[in-house]
Amino acid sequence: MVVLYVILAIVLSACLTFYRVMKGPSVSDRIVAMHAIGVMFLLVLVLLSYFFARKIFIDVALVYGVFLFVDIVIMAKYLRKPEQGGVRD
Amino acid sequence: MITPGLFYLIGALLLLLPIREKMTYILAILMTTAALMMTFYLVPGDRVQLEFLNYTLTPVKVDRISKLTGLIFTFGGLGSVIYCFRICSRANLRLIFIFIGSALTVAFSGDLFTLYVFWELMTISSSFLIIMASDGTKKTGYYYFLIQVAGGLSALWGVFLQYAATGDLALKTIEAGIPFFMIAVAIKLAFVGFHTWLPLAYGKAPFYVAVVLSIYTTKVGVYVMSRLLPGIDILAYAGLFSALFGIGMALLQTQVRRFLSYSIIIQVGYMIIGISMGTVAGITGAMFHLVNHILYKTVLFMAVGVVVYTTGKDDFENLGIMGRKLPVTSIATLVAFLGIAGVPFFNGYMSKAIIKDAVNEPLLTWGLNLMSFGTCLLFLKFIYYAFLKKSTISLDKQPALSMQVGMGLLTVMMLVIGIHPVWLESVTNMDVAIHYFDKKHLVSGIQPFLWSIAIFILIKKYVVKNYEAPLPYDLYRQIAKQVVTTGYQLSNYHDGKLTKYLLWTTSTLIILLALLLF
Amino acid sequence: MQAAIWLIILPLLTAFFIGISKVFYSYKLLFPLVTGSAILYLYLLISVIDHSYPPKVYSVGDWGLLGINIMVDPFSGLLLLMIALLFLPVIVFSLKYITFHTHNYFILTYIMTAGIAGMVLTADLFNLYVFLEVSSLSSCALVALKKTNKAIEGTFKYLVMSTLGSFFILLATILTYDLTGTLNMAEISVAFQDIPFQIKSILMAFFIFGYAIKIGLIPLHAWLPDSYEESPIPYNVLSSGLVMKSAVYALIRVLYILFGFDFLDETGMLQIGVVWGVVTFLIAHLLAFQQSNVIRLLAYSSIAQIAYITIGLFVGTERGLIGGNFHILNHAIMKGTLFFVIAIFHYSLTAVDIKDLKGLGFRFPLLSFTFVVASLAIVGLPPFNGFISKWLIVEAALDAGFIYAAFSILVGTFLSLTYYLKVIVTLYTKTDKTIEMKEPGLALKLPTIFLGSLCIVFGIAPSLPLSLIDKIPTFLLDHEEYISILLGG
Amino acid sequence: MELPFVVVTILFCLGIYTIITQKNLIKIVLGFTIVESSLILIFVLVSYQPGGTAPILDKAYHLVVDPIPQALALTSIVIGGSVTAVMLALVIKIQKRYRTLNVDKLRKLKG
Amino acid sequence: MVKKLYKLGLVVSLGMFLFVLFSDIHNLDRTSKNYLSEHYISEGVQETGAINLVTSVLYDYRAFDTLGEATVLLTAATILAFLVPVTKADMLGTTFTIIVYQATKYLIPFIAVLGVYVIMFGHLSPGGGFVGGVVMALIPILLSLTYGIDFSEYKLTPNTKKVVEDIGAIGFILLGLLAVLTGNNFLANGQAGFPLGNAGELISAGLIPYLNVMIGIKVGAGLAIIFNSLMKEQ
Amino acid sequence: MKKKLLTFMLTLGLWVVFAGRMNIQVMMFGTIICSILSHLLANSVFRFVHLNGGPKQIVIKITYMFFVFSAFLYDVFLSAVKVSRQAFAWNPSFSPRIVKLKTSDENSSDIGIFAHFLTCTQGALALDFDPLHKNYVIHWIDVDSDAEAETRKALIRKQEHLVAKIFHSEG
Amino acid sequence: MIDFLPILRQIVVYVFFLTGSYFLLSTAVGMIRFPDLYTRLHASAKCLMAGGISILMGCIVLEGIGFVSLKLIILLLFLLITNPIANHVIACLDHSNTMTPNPISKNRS
Repeated sequence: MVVLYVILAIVLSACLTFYRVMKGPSVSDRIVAMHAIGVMFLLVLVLLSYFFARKIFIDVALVYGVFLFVDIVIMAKYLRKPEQGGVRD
Repeated sequence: MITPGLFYLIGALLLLLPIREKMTYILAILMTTAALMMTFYLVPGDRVQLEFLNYTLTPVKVDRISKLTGLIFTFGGLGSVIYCFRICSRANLRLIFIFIGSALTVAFSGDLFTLYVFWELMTISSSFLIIMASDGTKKTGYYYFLIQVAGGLSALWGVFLQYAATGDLALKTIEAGIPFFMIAVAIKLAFVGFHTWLPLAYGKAPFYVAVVLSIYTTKVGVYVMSRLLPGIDILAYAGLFSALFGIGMALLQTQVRRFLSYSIIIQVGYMIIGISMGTVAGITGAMFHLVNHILYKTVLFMAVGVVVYTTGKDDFENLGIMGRKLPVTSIATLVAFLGIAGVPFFNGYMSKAIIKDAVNEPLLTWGLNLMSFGTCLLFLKFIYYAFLKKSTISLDKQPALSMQVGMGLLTVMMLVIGIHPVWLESVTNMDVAIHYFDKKHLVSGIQPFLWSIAIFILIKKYVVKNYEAPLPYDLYRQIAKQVVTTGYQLSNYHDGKLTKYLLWTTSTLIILLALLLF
Repeated sequence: MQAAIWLIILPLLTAFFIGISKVFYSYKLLFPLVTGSAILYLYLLISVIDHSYPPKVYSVGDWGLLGINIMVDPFSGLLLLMIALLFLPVIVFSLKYITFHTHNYFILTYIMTAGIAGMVLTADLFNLYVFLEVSSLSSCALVALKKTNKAIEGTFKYLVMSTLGSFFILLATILTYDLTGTLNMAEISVAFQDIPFQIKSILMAFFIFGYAIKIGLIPLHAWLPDSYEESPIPYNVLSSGLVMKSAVYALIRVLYILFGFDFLDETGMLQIGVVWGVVTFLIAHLLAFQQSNVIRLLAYSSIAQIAYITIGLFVGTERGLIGGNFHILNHAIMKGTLFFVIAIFHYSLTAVDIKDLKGLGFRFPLLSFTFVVASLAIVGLPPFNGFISKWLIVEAALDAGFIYAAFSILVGTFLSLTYYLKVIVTLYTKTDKTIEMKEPGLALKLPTIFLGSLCIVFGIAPSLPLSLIDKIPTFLLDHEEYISILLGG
Repeated sequence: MELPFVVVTILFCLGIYTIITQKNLIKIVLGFTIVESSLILIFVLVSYQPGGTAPILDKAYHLVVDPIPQALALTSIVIGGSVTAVMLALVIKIQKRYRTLNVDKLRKLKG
Repeated sequence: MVKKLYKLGLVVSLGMFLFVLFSDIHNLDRTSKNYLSEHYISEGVQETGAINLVTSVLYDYRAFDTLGEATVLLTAATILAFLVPVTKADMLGTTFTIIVYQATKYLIPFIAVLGVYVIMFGHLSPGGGFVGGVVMALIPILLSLTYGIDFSEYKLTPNTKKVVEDIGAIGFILLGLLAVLTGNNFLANGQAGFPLGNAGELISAGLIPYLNVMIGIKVGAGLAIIFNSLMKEQ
Repeated sequence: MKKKLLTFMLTLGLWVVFAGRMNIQVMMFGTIICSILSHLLANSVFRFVHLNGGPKQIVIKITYMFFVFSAFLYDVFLSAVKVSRQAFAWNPSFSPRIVKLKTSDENSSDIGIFAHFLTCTQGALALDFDPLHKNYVIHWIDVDSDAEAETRKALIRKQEHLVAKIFHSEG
Repeated sequence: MIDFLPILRQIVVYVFFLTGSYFLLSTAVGMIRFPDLYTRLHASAKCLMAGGISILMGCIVLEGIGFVSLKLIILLLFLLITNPIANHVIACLDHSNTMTPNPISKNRS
């Protein structure tokens, strides 16, 4: 049951990281934190596949990883500071 | 066996064909004559039944009253169509055909459904006659249409109530929803209070339209009233009141056609009184009066039409041309005047006598006398302007031959009926058992006429004076204004704000949930 | 019954092929593809309508009750009849009328038709939602086709409102599945008999709310005139004729089949429906009188007519259902004619305001006559078709004891005359202005006159459509028979 | 089992509240996505069974969750996504034409 | 203020109704109602040949829904395609450095293979046409994001995407019509005699993989059109 | 052709790994799909990669890449430990600075790859790249003095040469 | 010897998981405690990466030799490629923003 504890640890760190998402003074901070959380949940997905003994979760993790990356790229492309014509935070 | 109205409707369809002008006249005369012949040979008691939706309808049902009405309608149709086919456009002729055809169908209808359908068809066709005539009549047509449809809808509601109460659509004395039928008939009859459309429509519309309308619109109302609402006492007094009101209003008019239209209100008063008696004699008198009234009022309208046609206006002053330049018209006018005044040996005398006989209440008898007297007085004014007063109006153009032929046809008919009134009875097998030309009737018939001449000479300057037409207070317009204002406010709520709309939506959801749950 | 599934596939296939032909053959293939498919579609429709009684079930994918079923019964037959009457005229009309984004217009029109056919035919609750979305999204797209400011704004309002409605329909659908464990309407209906009153009534409220938005009952109507105003007018024919009607269809299907007539009676939904209808058409008539834009006027009139239909369908008697269904058909025809005539005026001299129509009655005598006929029919004057259906509705309302509703319908008739007459009078007002105009060809006139003549034909011989409509109430008032057929097939 | 329903209810109402109170067009669209996601959550809740596993039967499982709501959820996700995309496109168009994102400025159509 | 309170009240009462509904549903004791899902779970693999029951529901039992859903997506793509202006205007955004370009370039084969895998193994693993299509759509999306719209539309012209989307939709219908050719109902799979194969193998489950492919390319092209159209707006 | 073959091998490998099984069906489909993919993608993916040299060199290169990769992993851990020490320290002392670093790499693939190395190791972070002057903008988290910065830079140069060898034929 | 191998594997797995958890936790702490964006990016880039690698390695060891491990390796490679890029993209965004001289923004912030 080591997997469960690891999952719990990761979830704990994700929760801690969420603080930065809530507080983050700038958009970039939030994006970084979100990305970190995303990666953590990706790892959780991988670990869950062992916890439930279902290998299909790894496929999910792969697709999720791709989406995570594209999300970050999209956010980075379009979130700018207000004075540069971006959307206000 | 078909209803004679079908001839007219088919005629209207045939007029759609691209045929030459002359063919049109032949067609028109052919169809109208055929309808007249058809009506003449109809046998009372015939009926046609038809399955429609899940009712059994009787679109054609002949009895004596309807035959009489049908005869005069077809005859008036013949006269008026001949009168106007030269001067109106093809489209208008078509509408006139539809109008006459539906009026005839109403006269022969044996159930409420057919009656309503063709009643509305009359409304539609006549409204379009008015609307399409010229730019000045748009508002009149609008008003006319709305009022007539209101009447029609009232009748429809009455029909529904009647159907719900009896489960039957047969045309018989109404048992349920009487007030609604009353309103419907009252609007058609131009009862006082519901009369606002009449002077407007007849005064503004082109003269040939007024001629056609004057034959059918109110008369169909009378016919339907005799069918559905006979013998309601209170209506007699209402009719009397309506007639007296008509006299008063007619005196104030400066336009001949408005004047004539108010006089229709007076004449309709006779018929209402006759029908309201509820006796056979009363109804028969009313129907005979309907016949006579159609004849002379149509002739009068036609005469005025000729004046309008030749001079362009229909002020009283313009009537002066009649006595000098238009001999046929003059004769016809004189005959019609004597008829409407109820002078013996002219047609109006006969029916007035019957109605007077049928009435047995002193108040109403006096009222009838007063009405006769008033009518004479009014038409003396007409005669005065037409023949006695000097005038300098000149003739623009000669009246068309067809107009004079149509007018002459009706005048001859008037003379025939006036001299030999029993003929009318024998044609329709309606025996009234009355001696027209005995002393009592002659005296009572001639009396108001003579009195009125005397009075007219006395108070001539008040009668022939040109009054300022009083500003009519129209309740319906006020109501309409209120409704439109409400609509405007409602429309202002739709100011394009999506948030508002969404709020309405959500509120509706909550209300719906609450209603369904509790 | 193989033809029934083709009713949905054929428009889709046509739409997709138009999409391909747009890229490779630009305009060459458009005309044969569109008209050929429309004619074929007409043939299919007629053959399906012909076999709509007794009802037949077609199982997509041969799964029986496990999968999705398609069912043709007289009620859907009526809607299919409407598609048959409207679709080919609209296509013929649009080929001449639409000059911009032609391909997109036809793609979306065909998809919309497929969606409507799907909604009409399906006997599966979720499938109904899917096809509802297909039809409403494509109709949104058609609204935006002109890309003017007003069009975009109207589309946005339409989309927001209709999506809000869809959410509630979806919510109710999910919960229905949760409660019954199936999506087949017949099985749901059987399973619903054990569900407590409270749950059922809340679900019903959601369904009604969702569909009422698409129908446009006041006060959920606000999107409707906005979306009509700037959309291509031939689309409005389909929109008022089919899109709104399919929502009515779905609502009635859901209420009468899923919940059953007894439940409607028990909750008082019938009363609510009738009162709602009365309020709707009275207000809609008042609003319509205020409009200066003919299309908006017609849109408000559509709302009012839909309210008549609602009353007819919620009266809850056989006659009421017949009247309501007949009015569904009639309204489609009449409103189609009116929109066509306005479209021709718009095509010839870009006239959409009432004051622009001045004097057109003398320029286009036949078209104006058609307009007059259709407007008198929609007002409900005899001897046109609108009168017959209103007669039936009023009679049914009176029979069932909704005296106020019956009386209000007559009042509404009067009110509707006020504004239609306004337009007609303007049409026949002479004007001195010389107007430059394009001559409308036969392709524009023919559909208009066809629909206009139907107004008269159905008024004089109402037994033609009524022979189909008479069979509808059997399957709605008593849903047992429908259920047994669906379960058995 | 009560708690998820409370969450879903709150989410749903939050979405509706966003839709009816916000003036910013984009926020309205966001409200729609919130409602959408709450509906998907309901799908998930409907299909959920305690102890069930995903309905991919590569070997025999004791308890499998209901696959139908999942399929339906997929369908409704796609539909919702399409609707959102169209809405956003319209918002962009509106922003370009009207130079504002305020709903109440969209008042060319009224009456 | 009153208005705001009113709105709040509306929403709260809606929430109350919803809560009442949910708690009612929850308190309802349901006894063996879900025969449909039980049947799917117990018989689905034999009947459709697909291990992934969601796929078997989506592409076999309720494939008709999928058709409608694909149509919705196509409609959305069509709308967005005609809503965009004729002149292309790239939405102002951060331009990336060469580092991102390189990484994107190397990711493309990976994403492509992943997408194909998800599509092709839709009946064996989680995923299927829709997810796979979305993954495939990421390729043009990434291209547009990093290299710009012009490059992306040079590589894959909108017309190409449109045609691919239409072909996907048509292919779906034609595959459904294959069953009609054999005399069965539309979209029939096992019943129409298509070989279901052994559950768990790549070539199994009759038509399902091919339907998956069709939906996959349709969704991919559709999403790419939608995304590019949204990006083109300015 | 070589590029296509390389892409084909790569994608086929990926496909097989994804499929999670090796049988005739998978291989057949994989061949079809991967040949299509490689046909479509090869030229755009490996545009700037020079592939000259025989199979032997390729084998050598792969081994080399493996070593670089292991070193890279080791570096990642090393720098992660450093950063995590900062994170858990009571009084974390930062001396961040932004430095420009000129690179000698011509190949854009090298530049891309090296940015990864920068970001993942040595407490550095590739902030930006100036394509005109071929300057990386680097952020360091704990550099106290200029001298240390210079030593760090020297270290980075070393790594840069390591990376540059991957895509060059010298091996 | 035969018993030793699974135990060794178990130990390796434990070690990997432990280090992974540690790094991930340090990422979270770093995220919270670090003063500015760039330092946080360091945490995100290095600690997260190390944590991810550790856990995935642990999983690979736990799985043993097979296709699933290959899949995990590919996932690992993917993370290795994308994570630095993601960080770089964010940093680049912020860097180019701050480099543009804009006194008004400074006053505002």
